[in-house]
Amino acid sequence: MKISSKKLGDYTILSLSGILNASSAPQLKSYLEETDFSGSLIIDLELVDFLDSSGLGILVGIARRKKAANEILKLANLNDRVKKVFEITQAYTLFDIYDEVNAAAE
Amino acid sequence: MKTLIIIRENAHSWLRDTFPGQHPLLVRICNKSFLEFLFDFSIIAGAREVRIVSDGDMAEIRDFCHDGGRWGLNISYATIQKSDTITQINNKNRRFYAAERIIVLDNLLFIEFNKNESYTEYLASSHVGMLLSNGQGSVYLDGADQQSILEQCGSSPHISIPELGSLPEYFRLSAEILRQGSRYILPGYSNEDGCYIGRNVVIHKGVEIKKPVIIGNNVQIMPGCVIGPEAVIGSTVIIDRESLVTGSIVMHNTFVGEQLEVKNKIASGNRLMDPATGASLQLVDAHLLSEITSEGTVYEGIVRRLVHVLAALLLFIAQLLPYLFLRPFVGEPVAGGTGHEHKTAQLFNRLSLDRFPQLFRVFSGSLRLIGSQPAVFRYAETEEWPENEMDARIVEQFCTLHSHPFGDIPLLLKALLNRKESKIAAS
Amino acid sequence: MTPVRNYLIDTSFSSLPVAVLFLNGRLDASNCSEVHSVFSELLRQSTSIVLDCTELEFLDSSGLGAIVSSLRKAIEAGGDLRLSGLSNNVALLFELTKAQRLFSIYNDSTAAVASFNPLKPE
Amino acid sequence: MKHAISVTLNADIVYTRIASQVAGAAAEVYANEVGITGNIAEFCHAFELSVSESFTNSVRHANHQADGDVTINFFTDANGLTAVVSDTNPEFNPVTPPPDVTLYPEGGYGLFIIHKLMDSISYSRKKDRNILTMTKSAHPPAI
Repeated sequence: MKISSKKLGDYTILSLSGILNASSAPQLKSYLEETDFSGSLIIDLELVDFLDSSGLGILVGIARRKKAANEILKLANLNDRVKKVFEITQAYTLFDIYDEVNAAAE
Repeated sequence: MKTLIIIRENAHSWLRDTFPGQHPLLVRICNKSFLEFLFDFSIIAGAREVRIVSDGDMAEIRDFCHDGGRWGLNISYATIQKSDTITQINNKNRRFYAAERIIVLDNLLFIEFNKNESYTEYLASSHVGMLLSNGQGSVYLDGADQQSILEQCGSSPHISIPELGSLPEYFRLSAEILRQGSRYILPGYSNEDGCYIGRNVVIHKGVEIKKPVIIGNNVQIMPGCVIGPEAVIGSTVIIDRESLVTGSIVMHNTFVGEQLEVKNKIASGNRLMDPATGASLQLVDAHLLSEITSEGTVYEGIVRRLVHVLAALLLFIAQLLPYLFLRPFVGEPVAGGTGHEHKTAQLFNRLSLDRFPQLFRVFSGSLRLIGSQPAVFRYAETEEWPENEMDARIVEQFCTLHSHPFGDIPLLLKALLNRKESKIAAS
Repeated sequence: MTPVRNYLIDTSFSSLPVAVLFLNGRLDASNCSEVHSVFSELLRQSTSIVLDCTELEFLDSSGLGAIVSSLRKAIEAGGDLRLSGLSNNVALLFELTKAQRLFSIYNDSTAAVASFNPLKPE
Repeated sequence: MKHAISVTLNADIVYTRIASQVAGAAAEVYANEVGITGNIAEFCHAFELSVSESFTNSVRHANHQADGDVTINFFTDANGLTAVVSDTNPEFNPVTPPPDVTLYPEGGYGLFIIHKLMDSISYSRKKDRNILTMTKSAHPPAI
């Protein structure tokens, strides 16, 4: 899994691509611990074509920290397979989910 | 032109109470779900792309609609938060909006429209913003404000949101939709105005159909019934002999008994509701009103066969000796034997020994032990009252639809008992 | 819990005694036989009977059958059985089975009893 | 898909991808061969994700077992396509309460996802192996 981040206005855009499953989840976990993501964050999942419960768990962890710090978190570009995981677990209720990154950054 | 349908999870709780276990938008009115009427409006307005967004669970909606191919629509889904404003919803669905004019149906169950009028210009040329609202649901236009080349078109087509927040209002709207059937796309074949009949509908002789009437699929209307005017009969429904259904709604999977009068009521499964008084009665008497459970699954077929073979085995053991003992005394089972043999033949039949040879066919699986024709024992024999073949068929229809594998055992005992009391001529 | 609480002979309204029978709770297949026995015994004292159903919460077709057969007995004895205080739910069953056509039904028992009074114009 | 397919992998999280890919491929072959009702992509995804979750679950509970293995068998019958995931771990309880998302849980989704995506699940224990059997039917009963 490839991870990159950039700034867009006062948002940080964290872009993930590839497989986010139990095998690649630790890689994202350590990346998040090493990097400072305070402030408003948008996670772009456009290039994520497979998400499992471990990947979901990490995203929910981010949501919890953002909520605790009263900071904004948005997800963007979820394809149907990724959306399905959020829906069947009801995790969608924890996230603001956008079609596109720039609409999220408005 | 596209349509965005916003479903608020906590809305329409009155519908959840009245028709539990169903998503409010999938509840039917005039035999068609609310959502499908919204799809019809969208199609008539020229919007083939539809997105359904909800702040609640959409599994049921997704399973019902899939990608919308069934209606020639392209349906996508998205989730929103309970607190989202219209602008936030717009932002979250930006790719769907994509500089198009969007008809937003927010928290709506039904829109009154007329399929013979044209809505495309009217909706395209109206300005962005609220078009209609009744305080609960609303229709508004969003997305690109088309500097339309068309001026504001002449008269606006008929479009309104009915009051729909209680059972009486549901009941009144249902009757109104049926009365104005030509404005909507009502399901069923309609060879004449005000009459819509579904597939696989059997209307027996002596039945009177008074328009306007709509009947769903897989429906049996037994002889002597009067249906209508203003009757909505759902799918998989049986209306038994000489019953009257007028100004009423019989929801799907409902059995209405014999010589009854359903007038200005709603019958759903074994529940009878009076929209006028709000009264609701859960009937325990299956012969009056009951729910028709759907056909058994593969699993039930296998279990049923097992139950039948086991019961046949027990019967075989119980009847073996009496059969061997009495059989020689009973000539060919000729009806009306005289004197001594007659009495033995009668005893022979009353113990159902005449059916003994057929048990082997149950073991081989070629014949059911009990069921509708053909079977060793017919469901009709579990009741005393059937006089003719028609009565027998009704009992069997009712039993088949309501039967489950283990239910066959008490029915078998009843059949054996009836034959013992020889209430039924030794047929 | 017997479906029939008690009954009283009310003679204040009219010359002939009118019996008021109170039904309460559930009247179904399990206890409708009690109505038969109480009713036939009551019939010996008065053939004008009012069945007060204000406290009747649930009725099934066996219960309804018991009430209809009581009506038949009352008529055979030259009297009548009138109902009062039917709740909306119970009325649903009467309407469904068209049984409401067999009875004159009043809102409360006083009206029902009064209806037996030959002096009062119908 | 006439014959059963069998895959045996070391209980190592790195192989999760292989387990899910095999499941996805098996589902795709079956779906096209039998012609399922509903969306094929959704059917394959359901299988891919469920087997992946089950495999991950087995690896997680293998913890210190050096030579632990996870075997996945696929076969088809009247009920649809079935995957049987078995491992050498100690017994586990396949029925888990649904995660309460309001608590922002980071775990406990795996088995719940399987319950949601598959039409039937059964757990058994044979010769000290956990056997998790998951079936998705080709023609789920319509509403």
